[in-house]
Amino acid sequence: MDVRVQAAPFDFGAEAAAFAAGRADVGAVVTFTGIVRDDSGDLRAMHIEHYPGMTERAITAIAEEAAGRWALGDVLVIHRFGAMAPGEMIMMVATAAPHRADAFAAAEFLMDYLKSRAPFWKKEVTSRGAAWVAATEADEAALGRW
Amino acid sequence: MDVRVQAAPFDFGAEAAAFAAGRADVGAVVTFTGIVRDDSGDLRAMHIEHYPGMTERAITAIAEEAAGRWALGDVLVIHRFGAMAPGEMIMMVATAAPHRADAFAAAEFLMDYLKSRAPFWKKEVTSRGAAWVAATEADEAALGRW
Amino acid sequence: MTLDLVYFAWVRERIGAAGERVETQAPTVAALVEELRAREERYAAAFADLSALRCAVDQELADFDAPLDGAREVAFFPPMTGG
Amino acid sequence: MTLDLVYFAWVRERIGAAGERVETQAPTVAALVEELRAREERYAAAFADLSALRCAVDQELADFDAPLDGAREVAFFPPMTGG
Repeated sequence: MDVRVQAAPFDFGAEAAAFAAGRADVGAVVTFTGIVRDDSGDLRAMHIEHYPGMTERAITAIAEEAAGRWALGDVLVIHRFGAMAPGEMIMMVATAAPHRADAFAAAEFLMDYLKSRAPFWKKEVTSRGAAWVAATEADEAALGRW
Repeated sequence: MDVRVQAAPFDFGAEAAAFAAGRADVGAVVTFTGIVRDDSGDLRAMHIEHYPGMTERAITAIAEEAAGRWALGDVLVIHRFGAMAPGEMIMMVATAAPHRADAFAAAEFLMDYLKSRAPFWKKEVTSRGAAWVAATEADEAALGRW
Repeated sequence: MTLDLVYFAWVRERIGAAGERVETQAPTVAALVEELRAREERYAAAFADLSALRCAVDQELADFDAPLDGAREVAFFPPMTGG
Repeated sequence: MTLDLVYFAWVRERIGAAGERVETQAPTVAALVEELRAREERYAAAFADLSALRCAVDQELADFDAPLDGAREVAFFPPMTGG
């Protein structure tokens, strides 16, 4: 299990390739990548604040919960904080499992919990100023399925 | 939409990175990679046979069905045929969408249909000889959820 | 009519050929299977259990009661195992 | 007891500080919030609606009725928006 919280960009292709390489013990690798999305065409930057003492511990607890629920070969979580431009990658998760259903379920579980239970807060900067991204009821409701 | 059926290995990291790069229009990219799994420790090779005239068309139809059901920015499917060693990558799908639920659902749909409705047949070679991999009831049942 | 038949996986192995061209008046895939079964033991073995087989007409998955009118290529194979 | 308070996102902005050290006898997080609300208008504004807030005690998510006995750090922040 590998959990990283960092300001620096990460190399998604290299991370995904290294995670999936040489695994004859698993048949399925799922990755999820979150990207700074610009719906309005007016987004200048996204700033992500986090809780330095708590973040890594909270993510590790979520990943351990996933490892306990599904038969996984490995889990990777990388999550950035700080300033990012539209199109930049915010975070990724990767799961490896003998069977695809486990790899998919664990990746979706990780994403649902990272969205609402890991201490990150997003702020969007547009031409009209800066605004905190509000949590959605859909994101909170997504936890109910696990 | 990009569908490729080929004997040659593909570079998962490079494909995943290129697929996800520079997309400010989508917030979510999901990839799935299928790997030759050696449960017994005795697998020497996997051979995948396919139906050359039909394969690409069948996969394209499945990808178009996914694009019609979910709000997707893009879809990639690469599937190999021929001989592969344990740990080698058999295939990958990638989906890009504004929202993660759509990217995950489309990737799972693609996998369920590729498993049971694209014309590929797997044969495993061990020290005891070669045997065709049987389709499972679970794989057929997985189609029922869509 | 003239039909190209193609076989995959263990269907190909039991019949001992990847494909062949046949002349037939069979109205459906199922009727074609009956004709083939009657030809030789290896066909009877390959087509013994239709529930273990799948077919495609002109490279589209089809049911065994699909009509052959206008068809050019019929494929027989076991359930697929891709992904 | 002495507690380190830390604030994130718009809670930090409304209070105008990333954190502070306080002396309190509050038995629960909710009681601590009552004390803070009474201090100054900016605290009253930050803690106006508890349903819009989340808290952590010693870097673990907690409910507002969580006891503070033995706690060293309490954090206040809006619902998280990671991923």
